[in-house]
This record gives sequence, C-alpha cells and structure tokens, in this order.
Amino acid sequence: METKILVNKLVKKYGDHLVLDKIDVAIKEKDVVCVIGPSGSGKSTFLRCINKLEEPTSGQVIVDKFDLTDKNTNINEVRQHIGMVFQQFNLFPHLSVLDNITLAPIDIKKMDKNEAEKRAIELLEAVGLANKKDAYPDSLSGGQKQRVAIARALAMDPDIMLFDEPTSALDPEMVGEVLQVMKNLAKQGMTMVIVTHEMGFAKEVANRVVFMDGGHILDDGSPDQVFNNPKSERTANFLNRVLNV
Amino acid sequence: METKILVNKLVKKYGDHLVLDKIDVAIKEKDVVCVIGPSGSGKSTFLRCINKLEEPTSGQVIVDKFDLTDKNTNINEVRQHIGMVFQQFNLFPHLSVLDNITLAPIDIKKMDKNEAEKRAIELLEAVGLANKKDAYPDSLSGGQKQRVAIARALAMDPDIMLFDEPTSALDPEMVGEVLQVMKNLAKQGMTMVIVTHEMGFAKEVANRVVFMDGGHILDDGSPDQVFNNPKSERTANFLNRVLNV
Amino acid sequence: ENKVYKVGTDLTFAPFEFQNDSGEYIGIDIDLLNTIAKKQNFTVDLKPLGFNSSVQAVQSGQVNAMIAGMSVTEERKKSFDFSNPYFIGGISMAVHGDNTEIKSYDDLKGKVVAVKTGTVSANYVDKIKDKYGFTVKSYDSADALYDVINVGGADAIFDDYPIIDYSITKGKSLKRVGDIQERCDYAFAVKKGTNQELVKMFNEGLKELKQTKEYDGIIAKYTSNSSQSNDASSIDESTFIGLIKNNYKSLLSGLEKTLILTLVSFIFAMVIGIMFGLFSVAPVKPLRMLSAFYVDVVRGIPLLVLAFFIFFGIPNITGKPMNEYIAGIITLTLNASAYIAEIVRGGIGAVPVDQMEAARSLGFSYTKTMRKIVLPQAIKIMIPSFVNQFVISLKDTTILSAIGLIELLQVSKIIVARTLQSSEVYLITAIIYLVIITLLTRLAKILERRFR
Amino acid sequence: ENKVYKVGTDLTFAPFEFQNDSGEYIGIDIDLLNTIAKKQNFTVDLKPLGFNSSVQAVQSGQVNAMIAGMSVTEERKKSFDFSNPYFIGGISMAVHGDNTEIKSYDDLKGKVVAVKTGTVSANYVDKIKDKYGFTVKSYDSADALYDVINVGGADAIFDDYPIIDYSITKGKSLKRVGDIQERCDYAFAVKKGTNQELVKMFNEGLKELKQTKEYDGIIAKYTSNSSQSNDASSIDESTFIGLIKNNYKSLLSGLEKTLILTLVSFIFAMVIGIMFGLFSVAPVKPLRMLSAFYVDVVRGIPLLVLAFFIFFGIPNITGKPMNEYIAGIITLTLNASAYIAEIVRGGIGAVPVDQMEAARSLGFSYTKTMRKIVLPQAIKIMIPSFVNQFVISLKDTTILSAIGLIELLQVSKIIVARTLQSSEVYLITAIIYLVIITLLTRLAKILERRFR
Ligand SMILES: Nc1ncnc2c1ncn2[C@@H]1O[C@H](COP(=O)(O)OP(=O)(O)OP(=O)(O)O)[C@@H](O)[C@H]1O
Ligand SMILES: Nc1ncnc2c1ncn2[C@@H]1O[C@H](COP(=O)(O)OP(=O)(O)OP(=O)(O)O)[C@@H](O)[C@H]1O
Ligand SMILES: [Mg+2]
Ligand SMILES: [Mg+2]
Repeated sequence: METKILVNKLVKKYGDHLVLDKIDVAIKEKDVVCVIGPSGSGKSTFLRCINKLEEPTSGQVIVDKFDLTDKNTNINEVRQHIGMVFQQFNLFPHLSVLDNITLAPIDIKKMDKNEAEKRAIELLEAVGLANKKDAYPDSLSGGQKQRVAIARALAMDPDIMLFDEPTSALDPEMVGEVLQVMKNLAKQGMTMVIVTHEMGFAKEVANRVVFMDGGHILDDGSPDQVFNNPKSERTANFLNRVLNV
Repeated sequence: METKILVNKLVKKYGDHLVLDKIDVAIKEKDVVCVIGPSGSGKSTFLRCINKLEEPTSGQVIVDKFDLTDKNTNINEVRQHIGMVFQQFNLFPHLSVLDNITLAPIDIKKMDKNEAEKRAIELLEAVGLANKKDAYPDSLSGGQKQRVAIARALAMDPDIMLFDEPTSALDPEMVGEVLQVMKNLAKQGMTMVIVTHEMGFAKEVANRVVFMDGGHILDDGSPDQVFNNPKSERTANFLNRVLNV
Repeated sequence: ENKVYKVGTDLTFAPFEFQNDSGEYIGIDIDLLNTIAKKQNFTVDLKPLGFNSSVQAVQSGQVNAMIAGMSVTEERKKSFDFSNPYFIGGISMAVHGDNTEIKSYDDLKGKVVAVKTGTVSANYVDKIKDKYGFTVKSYDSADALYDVINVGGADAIFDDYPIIDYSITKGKSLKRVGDIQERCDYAFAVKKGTNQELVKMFNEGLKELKQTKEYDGIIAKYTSNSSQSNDASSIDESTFIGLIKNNYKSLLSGLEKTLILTLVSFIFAMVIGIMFGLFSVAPVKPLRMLSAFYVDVVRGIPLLVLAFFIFFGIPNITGKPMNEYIAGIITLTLNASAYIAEIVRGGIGAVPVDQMEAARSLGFSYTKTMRKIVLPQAIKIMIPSFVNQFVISLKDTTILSAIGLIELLQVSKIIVARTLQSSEVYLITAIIYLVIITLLTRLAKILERRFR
Repeated sequence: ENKVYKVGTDLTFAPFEFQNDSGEYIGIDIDLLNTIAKKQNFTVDLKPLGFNSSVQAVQSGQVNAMIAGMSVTEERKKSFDFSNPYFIGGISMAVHGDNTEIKSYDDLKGKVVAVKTGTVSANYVDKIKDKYGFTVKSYDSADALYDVINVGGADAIFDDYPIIDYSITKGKSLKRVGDIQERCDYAFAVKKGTNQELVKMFNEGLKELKQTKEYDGIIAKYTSNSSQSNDASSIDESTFIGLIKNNYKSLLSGLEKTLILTLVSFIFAMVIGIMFGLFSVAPVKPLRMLSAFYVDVVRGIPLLVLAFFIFFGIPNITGKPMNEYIAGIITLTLNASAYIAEIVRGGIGAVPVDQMEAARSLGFSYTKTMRKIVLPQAIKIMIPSFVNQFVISLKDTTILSAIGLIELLQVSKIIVARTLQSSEVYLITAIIYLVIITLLTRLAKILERRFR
C-alpha cells in the first residue's frame, strides 16, 4: 500500500534539549500504529510534528506528498486531512456539541450548514452520543468529551487520525467506551497513529507498535514481535514494569 | 482482632447533594481494605471523613476509641495516628525531602532533630530513596514524590494509613514502585484503607474489598468474593467494564 | 417704563455678593440694590465683573454704577461719587463658640491669633500683637482660617466682622469678642459727576428701607444666627441633611460630569487598549515590542505627571492651546488604554493554548482561530476586569481636578468654599464615590462568577 | 563695625526678588541693595516678609526699610520717605518672537490680548481696547499668561515690562512692542521721618553704581537676553541640559521626599495590610467580614477624596490640627493597606488547599500550618505583587501634591513657577518617574520569574 506519512531524519530540539534525534519512519495507508514508551521519551512531540503543531528543527515530514517542512506548503490545508485527538479533549467550551463538530466543515470547507449538521449527527450516532448534540462540553463526562472530540476530528473527513494518550485523562470506567470507538475506526481502515499506555488495546488493534525512548525509536514491529520478542533490552524492561503491576 | 475504625450511619451532604448515605463499616486492626467504585461515588469523601478532613453531616466516626464527631476530641492529636497519602502527593515544595519528613515529628512530637533525621533516613531507605534526602520535591519524578509522601506519613508512626488513589497521577512505569512500597507496608501489618482503581493490586494485597456507588456500600467482602462473586449487579457491571479494557 | 442701569459688582464676596447654589447672585449688596430698585422704579442689570474690573467699568462708562462692598476712601472720592453709606464695615476678633477664656484683647497674652494674609486684619494684628503679646499665624485662604479655629490651631482670628457673622450663620461655632475696629463705610458708587439721579434714588430708597425695617431684615438674613431663613433657599446648610438638600443638584451634575469623562475616555481607551492588547499577542515580534513599550511607558508615569505634561507640555509642542477637558480625556485615555492592553493580553493568555492548538489542528488559520475560538472565550474572562478598570478610571478622574477639570470633587471644593463645611462635604463626596464604586465592583464580581 | 539694617522685601516678584534654586534670595532689588551696602559699609539683614507685611513692618518699626519693587505714589509718600528711584517701572505689550504682523497698537485690530487679572496692565488694556478694537482674555496666573502667547491662544500680552524682559532671559520667545506705559518709579522706602541716614547711603551708593556701570550690569543680568550670565548660578535654564544642571539638586531632594513618603507609608501599610489579609482567610467569620468591609470601603474611595477628607475632615472630628505630611502618610497607608490585604489574601489563596490538607492530616494545627506551610509559600507568590504595590504607592504620592505635600511633582511645579519652562520640566519629571518605576517593575518581573 501507499506511504501516507514519511518521516525523514526528524530532529526536534528545545533550546539545547534534544527531544527527537533523527527519527525515520514510514507509515502506510490503513496502518494502525501505536507509539509506546516512558514519559518524556518524545512521543507527543513526534506526533505533534506530524501535523506541524511543533516546528521540526531539521529533517522532513511528508504527508500525502505534501512536504510540511517546505515553507510554501499551505499548512492549514494539509491539516484538514489530519485529524488530531488530544489527551485533554480540547473541546471548545463556548460552543455546543453540534457547533464544535460543524464549525470547521462550515467555516473551512464551506460546507452547507444543513449538510454539515446531518453529517455531524451521523458521527455523533457512530460514537453513541446523538442525544447530546445540543449539550455544552462542560456538562459531559470525560469519556463523552473524548468521543465528541473524535467526532469533531472526523467531521473534516481526514485521511489520517492522530491520538495523543486519548484515554489517560479518563476514569477507568470510561476508557472502554473511547477505545471501542477507536477500534471501529481501525476496522474501517483509517490510518491512525496512537500514543497510548493501554497495552491491551495496542496488542489487539495495532498492526504495528513503535517503542520510543530518549528521542529514538528502539523497537518497531508487529505487536506480537514487540511485546513478546522485543529487540531492545530497554523495551523489555519497560514492558516488564508496565505489564506486571 | 480489635476494631480500629468504626463508622456508624455516616452521612455527608454538600448542600442538598447527598454524597454519603448512612455508611456503616468496621475496620479491624491489620485490615487492608481497598475501596473501589465509579467516579463520584463518594470514595474520597468517605476516606476524608475518617480523619475529619471533611466534617460529617451526621453519624459517628470512631478511630481507636476517639469519637471524631465529638467536639471535645482533639482532632490534631488523633490525626497523628492516621497517616494519609493523597493522589497529588502534596509534598511541601519549599522544604527538602528530609525536611518534609522530619517537620511533623520534630514540631508536633517534639522529637529530637537527630533522632528524627535518623528515622527519616531509615524510611527513605525503605522506599528506596535514601539518596534523594536533600533534593527538593520539584526535582523528583511522580513515583518518587509519592514514595516520599508515604515516608512522610509513616514518620509520625501512624496506626492507620489512608490512601486516596495513590497511583492514578503516576506514569504507568512508576505505578509499580509505589504499589511495591504499599505491599511491604501491608505485609508489616499496617491497617490500611486504600481507594484505588488498580484491580490487580486489590486482588493481591487487600484482605477486604469495598465497592461503593452513589454514596452506598454495595459490596463488602474478600477480594475473591467481590471480584468473582459480587452480590450486587452494579458491582458486576462496573468490574466488567474496568477489567475488560 | 423703568430706566435700566448697569451695575458692576464683585464675583464673590460673601455675605455682600455671592452665588447661591442655583448660580444666582445674592447677598446684602444685591438684596439691598434690588429692593431699592423696586421702590424707586428703576431696573438693575447686574454685571458681576469682579471688584477691579467694576472700578474700571464705572470709570470708562461701561456700567453706570457699582456696589461691591466698596469702602469710601479719600482717594476714591477723587474719581467716584458715593451714596450714603449703607453699611459700616470693620474688623473684629472671634473665638471658638465654646471659648470662655478670651473675653477681651487683654486675654490674648501668649495666645495664637490667625489672620488671612494681606488683609486689613493682618495689618491690624501686626500693629497690636506686641502690645497684647500674642503670636500671629497667617493663612492664604478663608477656608483655612475658619478651619484653624475649629481644630484648635489658633485661639482667635481677626477678620471682617460681616464675614465672621456670615460664617456663624453657616454654622461655624464662633463668637465675636471685643469691638469692631478699623471701621469704614460701604457705599454705592458712580463715576464722579455722572448718574447723580441714580445716587439720589439709592439714597432715598435706602432711607425708606431703614424706616420700614426692611433694611434690618436684609442685614439679619446674612449676618445673624437667628432661626429665620439665612439663605435664599431657606435651607440650613450647617446640618448634614441641609447640605445635601441644598447641594444635591450641583453634586449630581458633578457626578454626571465625572461619569461622562470616565465613559468618554474609557471608550477611547478600549479602542486603543484592545489594539495594543492584540499587538501584544501577535505572532509579529515588532508589534509585540511596540505594545510592551507603550504599556511600560504609560504605566511608568504617574497619572498627574502625565496630565501636567499633556496640559502644559503638548501645547508647547503643537503650538495649539489645549482645553483642560481634552487634556483630561487624553490623560485618562492613555492611562486606561495601557491597563486595558494588559487586560486583553491577560484574557487571551488565560485561554488555554490547547484551544489554539485544537483549532489549528482542524485547519483554522491564526486569525480565524483568534476570532472564532480564542477571543470569544477571552472576552468572557476580560469583562469583569474591564468593569474594574472602569472603576479605576472613575477614581482617577478626581486627580484631574488638579488641572482644573470640573467634576464631582471639584464641585465639592466649590461647595466647601461657599459653605465652609469641609468635613461634611468631603464625607458626602466620599460616600457618593463609595456607593457607585461598590455597585460597579459588585457588578464585576457577579460577572466574574457568571463567566467562570 | 558695620551697622545692621533690617530690610523687608517681597516673597517672590521676579526679577526684583525671588529665590534661586539654592533657596537664596536674588534679583534686581537684592543685588542692588547688597552692592550698595558693601560700598556704603552697612550690613543688610534681609526679611522676605511679603509686600503687605513689609509695609506694616516698616510702619511699626520692626524693620528699618523695605525694597520690594515698590512704586512711589502720592498716598505712600504720606507715610514713607523714598530714596531716589532706582528703577522706572511700567507696562509694555509683548508678542511672540516670530510675530512680524503686530508692530504697534494699531495692528491689534481684531486680535486677542491677554493680561493677568487685577493688574495695572488689565486696567490699561480695558481702557484702550475699544480704541484699538481688540478683545481681552484674562488669566489668573503669570504662568498661564506666558504660556498662552506661546501656544497661540493670544496674539499679544500686556505686563510689567521688567517681567517680560525677565521671561525673555528665561528663554521665552517674546519681544516687546510699543512704548512703556503707565511709568512709575520704584524706590527704596523707610518710615516717614526715620532712618534718614540709610536713605542717604542708598542714594549715594546708587549714584556710584550708576557711574561705575555696575548698575547696568545688575539690571542686564535680570532683564536682557545678552549672552552674559543671567542668573546667579550662571547656567542658561532655557535649555534642557541647563535646566537639569541647575535643578538636579532640588529634583533629587524632591525624589528623596517622594521615596521617603512612599517607604514610610508602605511600611505602615504592610503592617495593617498583612493583618487584614490574614483576617480575610481566618476561619472566624467576623474577622473575614471586617476585612472585606475595610478593603471595600478604602478601595471604594478615590485617593484624593480620601486625602481631602483626612486633611480637612479629621481635624474637625478630633479637634487637633493635621500636618499635611501626616495626612499624606495616613492616606497612602490606608489606601495601600487595602491593596496589600488583597495581595495577602490572593497569595494565600494561590497556595493549593492541598497543602493545608496535607499538613492538617499530619496533625498540625491551623495556626501552625499557616505559619510553617502556607505562609512560606504564599510570601514567595506575594513578593512581586508587593513591589508592584510599592510602585503604585510611589505614583500615588504625586496626588498628594494637591494637599500641599512637597514631593517630586511639587518641586517640579515650583521650578516651573520660576523658570516658566513647563514642558521641559514636566518631561524631566516624567522621565525620572519612568526610570525609577521601570526599574522597580523589572525587579518585580525578575522576582516573579525567580519564584515561579
Ligand atoms: N514546549 C517545550 N519546551 C521545552 N521542553 C519541552 C517542551 N515540550 C516538551 N518538552 C520536553 O521534551 C521532552 C519530550 O516531551 P514529550 O511531551 O514529547 O514526551 P512524551 O513522551 O509525550 O511524555 P508523556 O508520556 O509524559 O506525555 C520532555 O523532556 C519534555 O520536557
Ligand atoms: N467540596 C465539595 N463541594 C460540593 N460537592 C462535592 C465536594 N467534594 C465532592 N463533591 C461531590 O461529592 C460527590 C462524591 O465526590 P468524591 O470525590 O467523594 O467521589 P470519588 O468517589 O472520590 O470520585 P473520584 O473517583 O472521581 O475521585 C461527587 O458528586 C462530587 O461532585
Ligand atoms: Mg505526551
Ligand atoms: Mg476521589
């Protein structure tokens, strides 16, 4: 299949602090990649470089033939094809659930309002929240917020979805609902890059697991390979600690 | 064995909002009680009533023969026998690790400074952080902070330790370290009440599991009984969601 | 038909002529003249030109006569014809109403006597101070003179006795002690050799008034402490309620000016402040620096210094004279705009960066994100601060009284000058501000609670 | 040994007598008198009593003579013996230095002429205004009069010609037009029939000075715009640098007063403010209410209104006179303490409740937790705000110039009164404040960064 995201010698520094050290990754269409690793290893930074929320220090990020590191690339256009879901949901608190979802399609894609709303309600049904369309974010539980955030990202019909620890701010009981939505997305063939600590989910859904530490990719392979037969000792060590709680 | 904590028709309301509805519990010496339940069910409130961080609306809490709900009880003295560890660690940021631990023994128990420091270093060794005694909290990782917080509580030689989701603010990799310290405490025969979402830990360490929902205790028994054979359907439901992620 | 005479008078010389709270001229001179004019069938066109200008106006024939507490002197007789004296002026000593110790000049030994600088009284006490063995304190304003005796800063004062009497009618606790000194005649005056019929009518009218005792009524109205009305408006200004009843209109108009000044400058300040506030978060560095510079400079200069610089300095640079209201509004605008810029910066900063990132990741541009996502949330955060800044601007208007703006505090000063009731008037003023500011602050708190 | 004569003079009547920046009296009268005294071997004990008091002092024999720009009149001759005139006074018209249009009184048609209220000039223009067809504007202060021509608010002014000349030496762009009018002789005066030898010595000394041309030197020093020194300190105050050189000492002493006032009131305010701040978080409700009430009331009254109320009103209540410095310090203290109480409340509130709970759960009492856990953290948060509040208090001291406190702004006003350079002086003042405030604000920012 086609390469959707090509990351080439990606380097990111904050001042003198090297966070990503020459990362090379190619992600193909319909790949579901789970990125795991200890805190501070650069997982979020890597993800955020893919839609240029962080400016790479050097190297290339090419998404769908658009070179994000090229000054002439219209980043706002590229971002329309890349949905992103944050740990803290980041819904717009001054807008209703429906408006959260329809704002971008109407405003950026110039979609007809009725059509946008119809599509939004479909998406809300898909995440099981059709009855919340007129609610405001503050009145939702964490799991509900995160599902709305996913629907909002999907409303722009992205080719790629990025998730940054989508369940780590949720109560244990609500984690399941959100993971279920993500499983469905994966089944439908969405290209996804997911930073997560949910090892069970990674095993079940990902077709590829990447282990990062200290700004390097230390392991990269199928879930089976990474979890049961890691290349690097650091990976084995990390998995050992996390799984044996 | 002797009853350490006796909770009698405990009611707690915030305004009109009934959070604890006539809770009755007796906790015996050396009991390790894990309190589980969905978010907002009143677990924290229950725990905080045990050392009167929350003022009960009605009912009785008797700890070690002291009736906390009696106005004449010197609450500061009772609290010296009840250690508490918070989700957010709550170390004193303006004091070094050593001072965090020795402040209360020196100031309240009028312990000799040298003696207090000797004891503090022993405790730090027990939690594996002897080398951090002169560090300040800000320079510690989450797991280290939580272990210092446990050492701080232990420095007052409490008979009872209360834990409110001690690992839920930690990175997955660090959860293990803290749970290990708690296991050791349990082995030494400390009376403990632990609010947690770590079901594995509860199964392994607790001799008693309490399931709360809506301000009521719906299940109360051995881990085996509660996890494998819950009395209430709500418990079964909850466990099903949390365990099958 | 009555003949009309223009008569010059002084601007303010209570109790002979002064403005009441409706801005009409009243006083002994005015009442006498008007009553005489009615009796003698002539019409008065009063010209309150001030004493010096009235003298000139009589001499140059612009007015027919003057009445201004003018004393008859040999020198003046060379250029004026005077009526019969209608009042005998002079100076007197006065002590606090409760003072029982000083019964005559002989009791002044070792005491402190206060006078107004440059007056006949000042000259007089200078002459007698060695004889009676007292020390003299000079004050520049009548207000201070009458306050000092009240607060125990002096044991006695010397002043024109009608002024003392008038102060007593205004509620000052004073009593006159000893005889009237340095007597002199007050008379109505025309230019030498002109308007003789007017002088004659004045004399005849005055004689009639004295016979009918109307004369005594007029004098008593302004100089005795009897229970009868002592003011055109017949309200006793020595009490708190009387003061309010009598002055609430001018106080309200002062308040109105204060509010208008605040509002106008606040509107301008909002425009400028929001502009600089947006600059301060702009992705363009020079704009951010410009904004920081503006805010630092304006906030680094005390408001009153800024006001002085604008009011006195700007005209020097532009070559155009500056109206004090414009100077005041510019000062308040500059000052408030710097704080508003900070409020805007703070409000935008209080919207989590997350919101910006979420919107950008959906494909919104910076400007659109600002407009659709960040500002709608920031404004809610800012509104309470805007109300608070409005309160600060309202308080700051008082400072502009120093460059002569007439607002609530200036109005109070003017009332104090007339009524001599400084503590009561300033207390009333403070309460007015307190009430308004408290209401606005409450509003800010309610808005804050609502929007959080 | 020289005989000593007490000589009265005016307080301020430039260029005849006025204080230089070191507080010494200088001017034409003073320089002439001192030079004559040296020549004639007598010693002068100068008494700057003011004009009116000097007249009295001469008449009562407290001083031997007076020299105060006093003009010789028939009336005064009755009670004074005058020396030969040492100066011929009079009034003159002046226009802006660049004005080429007005070359004589005839060019005044349709123009605006400004004068100072109540002067000989005012009377004079009143007399001639119809003849020449101009309109008159009156100003209350010399400062305003000389500003108005500069900014184009009037086409010409009339004033005493020596004052005009003096203004020119001070750098005002003016030129005199037309002849000197209303001439009069200025002379040295003694009480009629006394001190005749003094008058004789004065006359002889004056004659000698005129012969040696020393007389011309003295006059030129104060009234010509020649390049020679025009001031005792021989620095040209019409330039920015000259102004600074000449006045930096008084400005620095004003700054010192400002800083002392700020510091003293700030220390008191800290004590009171911290007390009310602790009350505001106390577990005892009446204390919290008391604190809230105090803060609301003090913050609800504008500073200047508070100052007026304290300065004028408190004496009425306590019966004791109030010194303006004490009033100023009380005002600043009250005001700052309310804001400091809020800072303390905010600082304590910014320490997470968690910290309180953690300490209480260890068995610490409320008071101990406050002292050992909460306050040490809160203080770090408060320190930058305290510095900012200090800056605000520093700015607020300027407002107290309105009740007569001498601080930096008041010093500037006094310099303006002498030099007539309002824009430059206020600009210098603004820069001084700006520098100090900017430094303090930077400090606050550094502390803030350090403590976060
Ligand atoms: N804006 C920033 N400025 C400076 N350093 C930063 C910034 N953002 C991240 N870092 C640093 O970069 C490193 C990697 O951060 P990143 O957030 O990518 O880690 P992560 O793997 O996502 O960790 P976590 O699991 O805790 O989210 C960390 O050391 C972090 O401190
Ligand atoms: N200070 C308070 N004021 C008002 N309501 C409160 C307060 N503290 C807690 N509550 C309410 O009491 C209920 C129980 O809260 P509690 O914190 O005890 O739940 P919990 O079981 O600990 O939940 P979690 O797992 O999220 O910590 C919740 O509905 C909460 O909103
Ligand atoms: Mg991350
Ligand atoms: Mg809880």
